Amino acid sequence: MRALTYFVTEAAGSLWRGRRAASLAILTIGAGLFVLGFFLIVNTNLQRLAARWGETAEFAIYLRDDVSAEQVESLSRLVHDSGVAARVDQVSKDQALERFRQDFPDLGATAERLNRNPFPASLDVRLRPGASRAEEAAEALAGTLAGSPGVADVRYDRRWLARLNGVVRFVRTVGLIIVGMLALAAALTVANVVRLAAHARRDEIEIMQLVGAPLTYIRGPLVLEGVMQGGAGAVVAIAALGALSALLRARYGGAISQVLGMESLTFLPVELSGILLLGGMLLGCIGGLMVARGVR
Amino acid sequence: MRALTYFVTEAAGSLWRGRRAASLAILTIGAGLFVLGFFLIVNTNLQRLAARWGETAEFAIYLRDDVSAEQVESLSRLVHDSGVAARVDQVSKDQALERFRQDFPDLGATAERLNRNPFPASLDVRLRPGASRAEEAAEALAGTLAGSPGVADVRYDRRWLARLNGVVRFVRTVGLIIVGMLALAAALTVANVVRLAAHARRDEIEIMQLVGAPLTYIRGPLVLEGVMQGGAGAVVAIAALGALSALLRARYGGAISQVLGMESLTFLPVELSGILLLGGMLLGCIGGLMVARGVR
Amino acid sequence: MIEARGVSKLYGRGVYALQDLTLRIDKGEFVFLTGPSGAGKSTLLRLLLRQDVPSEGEMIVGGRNLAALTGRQVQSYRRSLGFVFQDFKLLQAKTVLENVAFVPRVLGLAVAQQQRRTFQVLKWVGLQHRMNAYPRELSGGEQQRIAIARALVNDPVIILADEPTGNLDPDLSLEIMNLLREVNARGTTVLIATHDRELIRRVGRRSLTLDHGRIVEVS
Amino acid sequence: MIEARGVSKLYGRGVYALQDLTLRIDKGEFVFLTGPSGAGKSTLLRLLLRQDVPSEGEMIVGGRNLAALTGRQVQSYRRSLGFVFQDFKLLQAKTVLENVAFVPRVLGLAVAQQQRRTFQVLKWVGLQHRMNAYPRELSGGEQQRIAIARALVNDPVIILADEPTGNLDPDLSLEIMNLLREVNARGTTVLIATHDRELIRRVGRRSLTLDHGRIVEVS
Ligand SMILES: Nc1ncnc2c1ncn2[C@@H]1O[C@H](COP(=O)(O)OP(=O)(O)OP(=O)(O)O)[C@@H](O)[C@H]1O
Ligand SMILES: Nc1ncnc2c1ncn2[C@@H]1O[C@H](COP(=O)(O)OP(=O)(O)OP(=O)(O)O)[C@@H](O)[C@H]1O
Ligand SMILES: [Mg+2]
Ligand SMILES: [Mg+2]
Repeated sequence: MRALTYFVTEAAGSLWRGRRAASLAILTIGAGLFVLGFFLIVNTNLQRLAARWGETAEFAIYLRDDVSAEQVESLSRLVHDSGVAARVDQVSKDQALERFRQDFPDLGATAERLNRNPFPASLDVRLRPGASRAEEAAEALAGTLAGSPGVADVRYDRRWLARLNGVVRFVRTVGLIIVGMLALAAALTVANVVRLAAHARRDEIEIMQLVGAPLTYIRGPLVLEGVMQGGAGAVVAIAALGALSALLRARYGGAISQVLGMESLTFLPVELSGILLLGGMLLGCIGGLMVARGVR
Repeated sequence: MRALTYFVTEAAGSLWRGRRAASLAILTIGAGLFVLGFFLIVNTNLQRLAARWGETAEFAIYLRDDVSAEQVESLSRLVHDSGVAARVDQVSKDQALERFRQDFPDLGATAERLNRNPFPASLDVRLRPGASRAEEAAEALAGTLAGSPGVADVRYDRRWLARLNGVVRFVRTVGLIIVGMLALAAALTVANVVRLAAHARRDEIEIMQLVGAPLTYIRGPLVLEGVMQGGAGAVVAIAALGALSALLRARYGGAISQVLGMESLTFLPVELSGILLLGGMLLGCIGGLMVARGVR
Repeated sequence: MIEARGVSKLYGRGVYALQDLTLRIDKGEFVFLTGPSGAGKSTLLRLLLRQDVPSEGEMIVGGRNLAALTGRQVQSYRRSLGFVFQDFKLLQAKTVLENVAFVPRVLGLAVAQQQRRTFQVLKWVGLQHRMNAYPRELSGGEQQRIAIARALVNDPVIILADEPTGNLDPDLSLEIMNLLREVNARGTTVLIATHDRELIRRVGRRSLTLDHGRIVEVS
Repeated sequence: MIEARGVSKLYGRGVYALQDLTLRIDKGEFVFLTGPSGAGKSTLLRLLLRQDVPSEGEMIVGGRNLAALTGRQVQSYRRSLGFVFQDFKLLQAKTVLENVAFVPRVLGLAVAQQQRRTFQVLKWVGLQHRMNAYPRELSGGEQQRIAIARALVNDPVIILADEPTGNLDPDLSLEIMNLLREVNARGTTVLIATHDRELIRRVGRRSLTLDHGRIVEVS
């Protein structure tokens, strides 16, 4: 207990005495962790985005104008049985026209002037998200359907999905590298900073050694100082991320959601804050230990 | 000249004496600049990717089976006149079937069994990349075409394009924030490190002041030390980026290009190396100046 | 209490700081160590603090061979010593009070005990009125007295002092010596390195004169 | 050369380190400053080095009021001084040679000149054989001589020395004094703060005795 009190007061006192250096340090760590956290948020959102887009990937079966109700029925059953579909919507010629009017409101007049409805009826299939081997199954289905009676054309967003998956894979790889490097940089920064603190206290450490102070008393405050700085840096990062999130949500939240088709972007989940805080303290601890180990 | 020699030997000597701290510092700066550079590379490639994908965005006009040659001709002219098209390819029903066979080779058998060709002929329009207001113009064209005689359906990758543009905008914003924070973190790191150096030399600085050494002699080595560390950090970052690029190119170059549809990914352009090197030295200089200014 | 048996200390390139030194100081003695600059006084004290070990021979303190102590034993051994450094080694960032209280503090003593001892020794050296000053706000002599106070604060069994009056005027030097004699009268062994022959004469205790690492005179 | 006119130096809370001090030291003089610990000797020297300015009164050196100097003028003024600090202020990371050569180096002298002077002063203080050692490898007295050598290396107009013989034995102290007398004989003004009354008696020059910030005796 007495030792702990000593550690805490010493570490806090040392931080206070070197408050300029310490704030610089905390800011540095904060900046590093901010970027880390920011990247994690972006990554999470990109992954969610990719998942969403994957869900909304469509598989449209355009029907001939002369299709019969039974043909539609059997096509529908075919799709259901294939297991790749989450939902099948039947879109009539009129609904297709209406949809066009909504999608291109400026062209409403043009649509009015049409002497006959040029849009085909269709079955819009929403693919089941994450079904295993969904891509291959969808391809097979597309082939079967294309040859079925009553079908004018099959459209499948295949190229886009492949690209999307490519991007997600790319971002994930990149993310791992960036996160790793940032964690390294943050640890090095903390080590640097604690080193600075140890350097500032080397006279103290020398005297402690010469009067026979226990090693724990020498090393404890150094490690704790690292932990405190790392924690403070994390708090700075979390606060900055929170502020940025609030700002982005307020300014662009609606627009982004619309454009990207996500109802809610994740900004700063509690778990991330916890991870950042613990991570910062862990980094600080590592940095502190690195320096403390040098003190024999 | 004498002063310069003094600066260089002092700064180099100081770095050598504190080589453990200096290497830690250089590594930290290197890690920061590495992430910065890495991010810039990723950003560049994403932007290029977006541009490419924008180019390959398609606009397909499906033709009714009973379309006449004159109608095709006038549709083609309409597209050309709109100015949004880079190229228009005419695809006959047979070519469409052939394309299906190629896209879905596993389904070749199915296609063989078709009693009649279900695929419509089409005009495939490749949009002109970067045409101003291309999106609106393409929409207007889509409206016009949809009502023209002989057209069964108009397909326009509108949703995907909007999404793509959204992603690119998002990445660019994120990129600016990340780059800014990383630059800040790197500058703080350098300042920290130079501060450490200044701290280690405070006795020296005190004596210099007490014997009446010119201010330039006191500050010069500090600034130069910052510049040297920043430069060394940049070199580390560039080397790491180079190594990573070589690795990625060798391992995944082909695969990524295929998936993302880019012939060549940009890895480490010379300009970026130059920017990183100059940036590192500038950051070091700023850090050094921050500390040197504190020396009255 | 303190015994050196054929102790030599060799620094690189054949520089002998101590050469085949044999001496014996009994418990409760008060001994001066003198000799010209570079004679090896500080080196001998450094060996006694176990900052270094002899190149040859043995240093025995309280029956234990210092060279054979483990890290933990060195710590507990040092806790039984009070040391006044030739260059004071005061902490510039701490006040006088904190400097002195630092020792009982890092040795994990109870707070009440820390304070009692600290005030006591500050009063002994006559600096309780400057206890909230920082070392750089003190004159050289005042700093020296703080260094002495710090060596006394932990109630050591042995006091080793390297030039404890180098920055003090003759009157103050004698005062400090009287203080150390008092401490000595209560059973603490005292070993003081000094150039001040006048002081040795006035205090009138046993003195060992070193030169070139050898004892050249005992009086 | 050096003139103090009604100089007082007040540190916080009404502590007068110097009080209405008036003195005059002519060019080429050799003067001792003495007095008990805390009398204000170091404070007076610090004012002369222009590390600080008087709270009241004026310090005039070479006809210039030190308090009125600009930053650049302070630099050039200090270049004309040689100072021996009570706590040496040697650079631990540099060798003896580098420590001494540091001064001409940072003042931008030519390399040949740096080396010539450095070797010369190291020989004067009798430490040329230790020139590649680091300060921590030197005894206290050896470090003190390095500090003196550094003060002499720049051929100063005035030498200010704070307790330059505190760590030296009487013989060596006298040697150093003889060296400073030599330097003084070539026209350099010398002002030395010391407790060592015996030394002052032996050197036999003018001495000013301070106590509680006032001159109490001139002899
Ligand atoms: N770490 C070291 N490395 C090399 N030589 C050293 C070291 N420490 C001391 N010496 C040398 O050993 C000799 C004795 O040094 P010591 O410090 O014991 O002398 P001293 O009697 O205390 O002298 P002083 O009265 O001047 O303090 C000196 O010549 C010194 O230069
Ligand atoms: N920066 C400061 N702040 C407050 N008080 C100070 C400061 N510097 C010196 N003093 C006080 O002023 C008085 C004179 O100090 P000074 O260092 O001039 O004494 P001195 O004559 O050199 O003594 P010594 O012989 O012990 O070195 C002392 O009481 C000291 O505590
Ligand atoms: Mg000594
Ligand atoms: Mg003094």
